Amino acid sequence: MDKKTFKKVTFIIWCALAAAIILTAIFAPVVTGGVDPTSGTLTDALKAPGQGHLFGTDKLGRDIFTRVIYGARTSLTAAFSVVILVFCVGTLLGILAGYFGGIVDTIIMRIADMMIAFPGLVLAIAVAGIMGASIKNAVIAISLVTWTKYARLARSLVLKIRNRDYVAAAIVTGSKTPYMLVRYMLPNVLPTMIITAATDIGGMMLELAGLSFLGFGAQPPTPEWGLMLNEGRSFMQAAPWLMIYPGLAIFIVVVVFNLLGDSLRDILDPRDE
Amino acid sequence: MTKKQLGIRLIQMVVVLFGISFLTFILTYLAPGDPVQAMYSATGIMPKPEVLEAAREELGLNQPMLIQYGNWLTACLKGDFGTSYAYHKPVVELLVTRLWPTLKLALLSMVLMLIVSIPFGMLSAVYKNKWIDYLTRGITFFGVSVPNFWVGLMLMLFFCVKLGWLPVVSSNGDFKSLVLPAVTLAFAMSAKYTRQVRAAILDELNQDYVTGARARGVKESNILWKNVFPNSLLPLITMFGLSVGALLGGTAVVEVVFSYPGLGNLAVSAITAYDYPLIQGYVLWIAIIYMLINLIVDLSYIYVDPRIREKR
Amino acid sequence: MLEIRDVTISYHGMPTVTDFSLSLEQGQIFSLVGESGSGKTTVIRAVLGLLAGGGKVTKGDILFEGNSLLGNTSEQWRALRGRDISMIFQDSGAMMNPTKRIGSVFVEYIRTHEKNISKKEAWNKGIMMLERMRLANGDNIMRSYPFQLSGGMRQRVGIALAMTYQPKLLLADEPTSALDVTTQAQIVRQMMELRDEYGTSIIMVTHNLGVAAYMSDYIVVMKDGKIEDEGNRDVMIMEPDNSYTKSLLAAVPSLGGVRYV
Amino acid sequence: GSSSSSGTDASGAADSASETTTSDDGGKTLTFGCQNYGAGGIDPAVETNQAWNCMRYGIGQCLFQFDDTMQVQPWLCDSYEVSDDHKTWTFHIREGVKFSDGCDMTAQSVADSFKRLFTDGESGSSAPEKYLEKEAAITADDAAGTVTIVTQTAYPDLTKNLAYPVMAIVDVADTQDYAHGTIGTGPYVAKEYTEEVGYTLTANENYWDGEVPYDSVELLYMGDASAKAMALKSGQVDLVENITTVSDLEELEADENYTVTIANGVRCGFAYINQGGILGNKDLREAVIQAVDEKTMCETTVGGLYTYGFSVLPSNLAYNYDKLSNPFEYNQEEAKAKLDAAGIVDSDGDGIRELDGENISLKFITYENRALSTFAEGTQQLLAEIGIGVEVNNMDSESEWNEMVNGNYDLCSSNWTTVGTGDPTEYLDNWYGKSTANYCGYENEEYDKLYEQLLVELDDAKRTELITQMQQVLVDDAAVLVHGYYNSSMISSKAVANANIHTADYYWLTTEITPAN
Amino acid sequence: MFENDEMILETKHVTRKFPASNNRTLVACDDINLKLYKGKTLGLVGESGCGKSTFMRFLVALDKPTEGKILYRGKDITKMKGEELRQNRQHIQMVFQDPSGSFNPKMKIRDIICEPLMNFRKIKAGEKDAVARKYLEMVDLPGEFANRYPHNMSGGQRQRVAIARAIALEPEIIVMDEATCALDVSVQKTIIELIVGLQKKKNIAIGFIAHDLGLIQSFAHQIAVMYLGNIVEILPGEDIGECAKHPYTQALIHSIFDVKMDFTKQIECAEGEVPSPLDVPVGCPFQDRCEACMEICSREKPQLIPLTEEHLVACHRY
Ligand SMILES: Nc1ncnc2c1ncn2[C@@H]1O[C@H](COP(=O)(O)OP(=O)(O)OP(=O)(O)O)[C@@H](O)[C@H]1O
Ligand SMILES: Nc1ncnc2c1ncn2[C@@H]1O[C@H](COP(=O)(O)OP(=O)(O)OP(=O)(O)O)[C@@H](O)[C@H]1O
Ligand SMILES: [Mg+2]
Ligand SMILES: [Mg+2]
Repeated sequence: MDKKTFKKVTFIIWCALAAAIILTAIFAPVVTGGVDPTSGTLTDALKAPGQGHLFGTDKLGRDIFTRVIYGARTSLTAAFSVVILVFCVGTLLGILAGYFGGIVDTIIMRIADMMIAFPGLVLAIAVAGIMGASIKNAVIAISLVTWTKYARLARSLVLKIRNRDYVAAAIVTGSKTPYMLVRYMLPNVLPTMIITAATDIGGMMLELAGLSFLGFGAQPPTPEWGLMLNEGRSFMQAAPWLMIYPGLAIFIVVVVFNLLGDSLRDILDPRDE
Repeated sequence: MTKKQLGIRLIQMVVVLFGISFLTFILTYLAPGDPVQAMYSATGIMPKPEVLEAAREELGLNQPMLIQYGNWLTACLKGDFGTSYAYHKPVVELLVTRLWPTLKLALLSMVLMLIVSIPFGMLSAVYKNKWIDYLTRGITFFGVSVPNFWVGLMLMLFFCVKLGWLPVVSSNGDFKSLVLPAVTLAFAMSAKYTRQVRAAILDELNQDYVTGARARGVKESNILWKNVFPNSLLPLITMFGLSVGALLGGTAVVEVVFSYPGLGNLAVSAITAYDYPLIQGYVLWIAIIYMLINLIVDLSYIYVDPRIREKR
Repeated sequence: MLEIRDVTISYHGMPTVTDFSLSLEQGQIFSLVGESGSGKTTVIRAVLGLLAGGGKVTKGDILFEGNSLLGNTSEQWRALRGRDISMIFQDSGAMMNPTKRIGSVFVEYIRTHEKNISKKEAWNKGIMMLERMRLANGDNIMRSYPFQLSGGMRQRVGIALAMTYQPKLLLADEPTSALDVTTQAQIVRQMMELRDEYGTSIIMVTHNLGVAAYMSDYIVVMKDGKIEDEGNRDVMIMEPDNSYTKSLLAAVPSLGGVRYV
Repeated sequence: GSSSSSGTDASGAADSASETTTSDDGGKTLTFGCQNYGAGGIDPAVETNQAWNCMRYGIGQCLFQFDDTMQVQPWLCDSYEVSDDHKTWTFHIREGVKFSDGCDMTAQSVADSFKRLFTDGESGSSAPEKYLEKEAAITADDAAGTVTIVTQTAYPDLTKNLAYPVMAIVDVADTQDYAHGTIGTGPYVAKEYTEEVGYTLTANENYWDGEVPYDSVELLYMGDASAKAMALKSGQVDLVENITTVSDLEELEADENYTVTIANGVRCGFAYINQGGILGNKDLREAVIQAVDEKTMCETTVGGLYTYGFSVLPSNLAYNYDKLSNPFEYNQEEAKAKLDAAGIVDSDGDGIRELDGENISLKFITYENRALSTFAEGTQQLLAEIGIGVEVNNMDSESEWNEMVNGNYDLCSSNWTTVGTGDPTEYLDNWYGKSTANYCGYENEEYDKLYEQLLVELDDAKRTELITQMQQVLVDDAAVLVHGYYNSSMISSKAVANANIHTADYYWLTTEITPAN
Repeated sequence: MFENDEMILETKHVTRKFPASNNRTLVACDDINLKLYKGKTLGLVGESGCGKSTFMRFLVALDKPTEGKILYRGKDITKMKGEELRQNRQHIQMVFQDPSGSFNPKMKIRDIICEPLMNFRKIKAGEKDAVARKYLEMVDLPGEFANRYPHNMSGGQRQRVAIARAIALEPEIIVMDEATCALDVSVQKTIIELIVGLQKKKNIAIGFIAHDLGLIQSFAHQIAVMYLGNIVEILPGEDIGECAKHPYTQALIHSIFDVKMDFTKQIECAEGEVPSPLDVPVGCPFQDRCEACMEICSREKPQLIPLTEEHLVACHRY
């Protein structure tokens, strides 16, 4: 197997795994056999894994397996929302800043500077603190900081080609500005941005879990991994399964998406052209 | 960097800080809840409407938003960030007492991170696609894929509870209590940074001057240590500066896990208590620290890199 | 002195240069010409054992003063490179650490080959070399960074570096193609003086036929990784019989030559 | 290991090894992990929590104290007289008591301390007037060593009120920093305070009642119960209060290296029901109470940390719990039927019932202590089963209090000492229509009438009768969501002896607690 | 000059200044007055960094001069904006130096060639293939190339595509910035032949930049020699070897390596280096390297003066 096919095969494998995760999340009710993640029998509290509860139960007798599976929904939805949001906003602003330069660039980049001077979590905490803790606000908060990264990246990619001859050629041949942005700048930045986005899904998931862990993200009884870890923390020793399974879930999902991003880079990397 | 550039840079910083202050102000201004009410109810009973009104009058909270912002800003410039609702103390005083523990934590974890990531990043780059590279990359992968609070808790379980070597609650902030939070923070960061070090060294190893040095017969070890490594420090310094932001944010989680008495912990409790002046103060402080560090990084970059320093 | 015997060079198993042979005597100047991608750089890099990513000599042998270079240990290579065989590049400036002063590059280089020399002595030796290459104000140059020098100066510093140990063989990979015509003339003149003064043999890679013709004793024309034509300069230029060589020569624009309008 | 019930001596002390923590300078040091209440302040005047801190940390003391049967015993006062109309009280101040700064505690300083409450504590939650009316005339006679208090209303037993932590005697003449440096007469002195970290307490050199067992106490705040357990196990602290994770507590009880003492619950865990909100609807309220399986929660979910009961007063107190009837026993089917009957139904099919066309979403505010948030989440889960939405808002105790005061809730977790003054009067004030402490907006004429009678009734038997009736009113009105009665605990390592939890949860650091050797 | 020919573009006192560090200014073009005639080629030679590209980019409005006017058929294109400018681009096209860098790597040759036509809605999407084939054949490439990507072609082929793109709009002027310098000599020759052929057929005016005097004199009608932002000599293309007067032009001529030269004769070359464009000396810009430098040269900047009608030189010796 030569290098290229090897890369493709690994990419397909990670894609399949990612798809499996996403499908699990979408078909959570099927996977868990219709168990409600937010209800349980109080008398079944803290049952160890086994005995009808694959991953055991938590303090309110809820099935951990069900909650972990449903947790994928919450985590993935939130992480994807962040990534899609920052991807769109960041790419757009970055391209505008890079292409037009001058005052547009200055304004956008100064705002970006401002946002980047807020360490991500700090702003997230501030937003959560002010607008109230919820997964939606956590998404907004993280997006508020993260778009700068995409804007900077898109801008730098645009700047790289902005002065290329082929861009000048396109202008000289009478291309209109929107056409330039869509046909030249966008395709140029997209691969790198997509790679970054794919890699970031894992990172965003970790950040969101961190916020939920602090109590600024998802609120009970939402099945969310960070929150579940927080709940399990009190039972760290007596009922370790409360921490092990959500932790494992985060780990697996983050690993899969990170590797997906990496192998996407391998096959998409513009440097190889 | 000439004095003029430095001046421009400082002005930019001020503009950005100005923006940040405005943003924090707006955020808290828009926040639900009435600060006066919050201030009073913190003491336990509901004051009469006249009292509230009088207090609003006194605090200037009846005025238009921009004037309020102006007042707040002038006070800030004078070093008065207001009084914490929850602690009934000047915000500055609270922040000052928490600053050093957080800096200590941040510094130690940075040192740990550097100690780990630079050698491993270099090994990984020099022995690219050898077993040591795969091993290092595997471990760093693990490092970036587990939540740091989870790592913290596991470390706590093992080193504090099982072995009893270190304190569970790091609230007194001595060295022993610093170790685990720092290790936890350093864990994920080292993983990230090792990858960056590897990339930077590889980048540098692909430069033409390496071929040049080889053509001159210069020893590989000299090429690596005297040329490639110092040069790859330049991009690494920048990344380092940027990672300080993540670090300052990351401290919050770890501080909470270990009950470490730092700024992050303070901020988290300020938020649960809707303590707006404290939140504002915290955000502004972190922004200032972050920007100062990045200014220093830029300055050092400019100092270290002759291409920028000596450009005529 | 240098003999390349039937060498095939491959990148990742793909033969790029095939059956290349060449034999060079003391004090000779050879030129390798041919269109880009024909394998010129590959050949001279192979001589110095510096083939880039995945390049390997898969057949034949390269002998330098009777000894095969292919089996050299890295120790032996180091002793050879920069001492008996030196190389200059298209942009010598890029071949120096951009964050080090020229002086440091010199000192590092000299101390690599002469273990017992002090920094000061190495520095002075560097100045001496620069001045021998007619670079006035050597001390000043030693204190500069590569990016502070103009292209021509950098190229001359590159030559000075390469000539420090009066190597028997100098490999030059398009040393003038990044330069302006006036500077190119200066560098060419200087390289020719090297042979006259030190008896250095030179292999020169260029795609400027004019330069090749002017400088060299012997010209090798390459095409698609093979030698297409070779011969003494005068034969090659005046009475070529290879059609490819002829077409190359015809294509060189010259003053007072063909006019299309 | 050993565990023991309230008051009785912890046998663990006997078998615990001879390990005394000594600090660097050779003195004995105790490390104590506890929850941070009232933002760490120790000023009895401003906030109830701070008053408790002051007493729990062994800094302040009152004229009287409660024993483990909640009977009043003399403390800083050695004898007293009361007039027949219960309006003139004369207290003889114990001689030889000194404040920790070395000043004598005189009758005058006691009087000043009381008077300060009314000036400094005016706007705070301490509400000193709950224990002693503002109009009372307080006079001191230093020569006789007496303080005389003349009240306008008759107090059944003022000594109980004066035993309440808010009434701690502090050195008004010399205290500079009430927030963190209140000077009292207790065995320990607040030396150093670090925000969110805790206190360094040192022995009071001038302590009047024998020797202080520890030279210093490191008091460390630990918010989270499992952190307390881990800190104890790791040896970081020797003593902690109230570990509220059952699993941890059970494990520690089983471990011979630790001593666990548990007090009979006089605390009641319950949720205020905000009458001003949607729960003003009585049918809904009843259904809510009926749908929540408090018994299982007490016994299983919080693992016996609470004793189940449906009235606001604990079943083990002498207030006729047995004679009360509970019309709203746990029964989800009945609850559903009741809602259906009241027209509170889920008409849009989203699984949540509507009231006045809007989905019911109760705001349940709670805080992470004594398993209260677990009750909240359990309630949320159980109410979901009958189609009532609950949004649980978990905050710190400060904010929760603020939200409660602002009336910004439907259900609000609380955990009260029911007989704070040896008597539930003050506690029952929470539902008295005219009370400033009535944060739930509950109003019931009958209840108010009974309460007003209680305030002036001096006869014990009649008082009990009134209290019984009042309990039944609250139960019938579905006025409170009672979880159960909390059993406080104190857990120590073998380095510490006699670390008992007292029934009245005001006394944590006492001179009883000594090094094991 | 070229009386019979129609002048279509004229630059008047075009100057371009770039702000540089330390409050200095870099004068990339200094008071340049040149004319382009219908169907004729203007060659611009000079050393690297002397301002050739900067000047040529003005003609296609990729940049604007800080001073001066550029009149295309009487209209000042430096004043044009927006749609007017875009419409004007139909008349002036450009071919870039690097054949690998002047195409969007993600576009097929067909789309590249048709892009200008599509931009001005001259053809419909359905006609693309036929049009692309037509133009490919015009530059001697097989029509099948329309389906290729630029990276599947050699440098010479790409440069042909670039020319095809430039002529697609039937412009009056094409600017070529070192359009052949990245190519091998044999390829260069065919490209030049192609250009000349097209010029004759379509009567296009060409502005051509080159380093190589030998190359430029082979097809330029008029040659302008530039040094440090200044035009030092303008002369007819034919007999540059004989009639070049300016010492810099002569130095350029002498530095040329040629296969027909006398190999025994030492090559002559101007000593020294081109000064940095930031430190252009007062007076004649070439004074430092000039063997015939006079006292006046360091004081006064020589103006372009006509020697003959078609030959102007800026040197105090004339
Ligand atoms: N590192 C490498 N890996 C794979 N192929 C290579 C590598 N370096 C060069 N080649 C290929 O080998 C061939 C010869 O390249 P080489 O650089 O020797 O040509 P050249 O004659 O020097 O060309 P130029 O005039 O452009 O410098 C080219 O086709 C090139 O693509
Ligand atoms: N955007 C710019 N900002 C600052 N300086 C510039 C800019 N563009 C060009 N210059 C400077 O203007 C001078 C002329 O540049 P130009 O590209 O026109 O030279 P050139 O004659 O085309 O050189 P070459 O033959 O290398 O292409 C150079 O010194 C260059 O550094
Ligand atoms: Mg080459
Ligand atoms: Mg140019």
